[in-house]
Amino acid sequence: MNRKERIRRCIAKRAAQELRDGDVVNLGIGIPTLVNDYIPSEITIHLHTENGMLEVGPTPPPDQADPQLINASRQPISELPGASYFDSGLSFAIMRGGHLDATVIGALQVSQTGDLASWAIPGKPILGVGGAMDLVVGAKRVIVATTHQTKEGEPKLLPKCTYPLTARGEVDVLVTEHAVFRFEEGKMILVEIGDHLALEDLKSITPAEYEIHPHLKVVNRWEGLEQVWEDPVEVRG
Amino acid sequence: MNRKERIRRCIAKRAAQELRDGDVVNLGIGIPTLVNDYIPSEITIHLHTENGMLEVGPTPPPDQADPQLINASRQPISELPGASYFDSGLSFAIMRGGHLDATVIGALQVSQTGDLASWAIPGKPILGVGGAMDLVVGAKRVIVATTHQTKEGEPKLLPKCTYPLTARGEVDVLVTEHAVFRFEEGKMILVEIGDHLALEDLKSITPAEYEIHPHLKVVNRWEGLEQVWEDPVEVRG
Amino acid sequence: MAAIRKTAEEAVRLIRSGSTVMVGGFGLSGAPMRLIDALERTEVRGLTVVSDNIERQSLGKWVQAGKIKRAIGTYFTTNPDVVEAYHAGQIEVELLPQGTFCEAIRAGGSGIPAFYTPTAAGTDLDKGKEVRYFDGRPYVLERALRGDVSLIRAHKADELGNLVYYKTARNFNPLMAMASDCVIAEVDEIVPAGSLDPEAIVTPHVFVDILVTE
Amino acid sequence: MAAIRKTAEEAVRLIRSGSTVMVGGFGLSGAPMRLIDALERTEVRGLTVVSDNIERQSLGKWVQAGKIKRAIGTYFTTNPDVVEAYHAGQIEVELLPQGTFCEAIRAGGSGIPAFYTPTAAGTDLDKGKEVRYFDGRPYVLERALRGDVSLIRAHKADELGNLVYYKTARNFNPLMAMASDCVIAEVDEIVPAGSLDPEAIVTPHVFVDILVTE
Repeated sequence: MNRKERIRRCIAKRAAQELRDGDVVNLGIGIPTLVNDYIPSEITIHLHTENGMLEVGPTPPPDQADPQLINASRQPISELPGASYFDSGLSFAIMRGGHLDATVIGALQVSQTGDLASWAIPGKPILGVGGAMDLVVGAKRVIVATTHQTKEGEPKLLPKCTYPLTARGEVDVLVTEHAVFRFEEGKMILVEIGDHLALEDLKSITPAEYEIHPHLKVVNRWEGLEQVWEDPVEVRG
Repeated sequence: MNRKERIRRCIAKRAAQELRDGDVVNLGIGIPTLVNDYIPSEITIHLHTENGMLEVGPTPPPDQADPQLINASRQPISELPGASYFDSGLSFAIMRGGHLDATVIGALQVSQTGDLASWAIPGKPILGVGGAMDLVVGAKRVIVATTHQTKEGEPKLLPKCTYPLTARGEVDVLVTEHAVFRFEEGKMILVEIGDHLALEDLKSITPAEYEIHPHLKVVNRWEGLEQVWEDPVEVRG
Repeated sequence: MAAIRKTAEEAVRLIRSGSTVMVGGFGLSGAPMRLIDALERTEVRGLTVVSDNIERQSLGKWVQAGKIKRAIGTYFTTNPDVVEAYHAGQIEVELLPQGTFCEAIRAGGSGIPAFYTPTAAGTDLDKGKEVRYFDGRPYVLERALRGDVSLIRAHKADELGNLVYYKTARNFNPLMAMASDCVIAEVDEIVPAGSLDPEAIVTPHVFVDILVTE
Repeated sequence: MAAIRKTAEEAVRLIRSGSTVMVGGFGLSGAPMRLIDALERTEVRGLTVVSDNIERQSLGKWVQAGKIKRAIGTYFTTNPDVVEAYHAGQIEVELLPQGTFCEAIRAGGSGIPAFYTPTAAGTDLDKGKEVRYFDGRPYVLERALRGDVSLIRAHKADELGNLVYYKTARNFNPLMAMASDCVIAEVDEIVPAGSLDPEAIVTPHVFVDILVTE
């Protein structure tokens, strides 16, 4: 597992802990897809995919993959007992109508007021919005799972998004490799920080303004995952 | 068969001739329900009922009636091969979305511009509108099947409806025991008259203004049904 | 959340006086009779009922028991008690064309707050509503309907709460399953997860909170 | 009208240059490949295509053949040919959020000319659209989508044209079956009327005009 993959898995593992027993959940493309590997064993979640299925099962072995049975990331999936199929109209009625307990979704940028930008970068030839807007506007809890910075080391957590928005003020929880933030009444609150970096280090890579929760947790974010660096400075790069 | 029933069947039989092979049709309550008994044997029609079924079959024998399998008139029905069940939402999408080839529906009043009043009488304790408005607004052809006058001998075919409307300008064909009218470009046109009454007799019981089609048909409306009167004067009573 | 099982009596205890309750069924076909009877035996009052009709033998019992403050539906004429209670000022009535009624419930369950429909434009039922022209034709703006609780009837449920229906008893039930905060489904039978055909499930379990059998 | 049978070649002859064509499928799952290929071999041009996406191996062939004037969908980024044709001014693109796309098609098939949705309010995709507040929250007015012809893919049809689908290949197909003047369904198999479970039919035959198999 390379460093990038370890970071992705660290984020996915922590995001999985935000889910609750019995939740019906839609996992977005990218890091959120990995969340399924880290669902705590004591809870059951029910996976929805927006192309029209509930009770999505694990990725099948390649020789059992059915090109007609795929998830929204277009990867082969399997069906669990109690699975159901429905058209995309009912699927988005589930999403937009507030019937999903949670969604875990990626981000390009998140603002301190809970705005999310996840579908377009100005100047890049992006011709797609997909289902993200409906997911974020409809799910009861929106859990963003993203690296703290871009590949180029640019900040993603900003006072205001500069990229086109997916939705305004809908983010409830934001999980990165360094920290966990909650959004309450328009405010961004740091509730957990990795013990691999100091509060000032976090501040220096987080232009968004946030409060620090009085019961801030300091945790080893890499427990169960191979440690990927010693020096928090490397984190910033 | 009493006189009233013979008149109802005369109307139903003529309305049935307006249907075309392959039509998907919804039959309203009352006289329209009888239309099913007079479908010409050379054509097949597909019956829809708005409480959620296509390919409605004939009334079952009483000992096979299933109280959960009913039509919109709440009468027991049966299912034909190729029947399907759906929720009321899809059923009304079929109706309002223009997917029914025709509906046959009753009337309290019809105006010369094709307005229909069929659900309420001022001053009477009517607390129901049901599915008629959606049927009439959505079906490709609206065939009204009604007695020419009320039980009390009041005219039903009027310059303007005085009862609350079901829909404006949606009637395509109007079948009574005396005549058949078509509505084209806002005009009411007499296309067929029974040979049991004269044009003046019809005029005298029809306050609506109508044109007479250049190829007006004069027909025996009672063929195959027992003749119910000799004197057209009785018709008016 | 997978659905949980309760008795009819336990289930209706979730309904508070003053709630909006959606009730499935067209006539007696597809009406959740056990739940209707169980609620009749409670002290709940002042309900807003969203139901196509109010048959004497089913929801009419709530009228008799003075539980209904307001009724939203399409056809109440079949029950003289409702007509009488309306004229006596005991029940408010809101009549919608049946297609609008369906669409408003589906919208309520689908996150759509309002929609335009051609139905009722130019009739008495567009009174007080916005009428707007699209492509030269008039349409009425209708608002979504939602309930606090839906009482529905299905044929079979699996353990998770997936539902299939029986013939024309399906009617409004799948729509009402989408449109309330709490959905209570009365079913004939509960079968193990995996025993219903995944292609034939009409109501996925995400919509269903409580299952009631005998 | 019960559906009639045609070959793919006969069926696509109904499509005229300049038409609006809805095409089912999410990626390659549920895409009507035989119909797509048959249309590629015609001289038809100037199409408006309503499709969630335009995969290189399916509708992308129409892009290559210069048949598409305008594309309405949700996610075209997966095909660089579309992105290139867009930037070269060869194809107009209208992007909708996927839920809005679905709802607009369903509305088009259901006689609903327009509806409000919370999705995209306050984003770039509400530009030029009416935004209206209901109960203090902003919603975007979206218009229905309709096609001249829908090309859809189902699993089995009965002789009348009733359709059932296969797993996630269902996706947009049942919606598009409602929303065009002419609906052409490519199916794996046609079975006698009465051999599909009436409770499991997803698309009643009233929506289907033409069936295409091998």
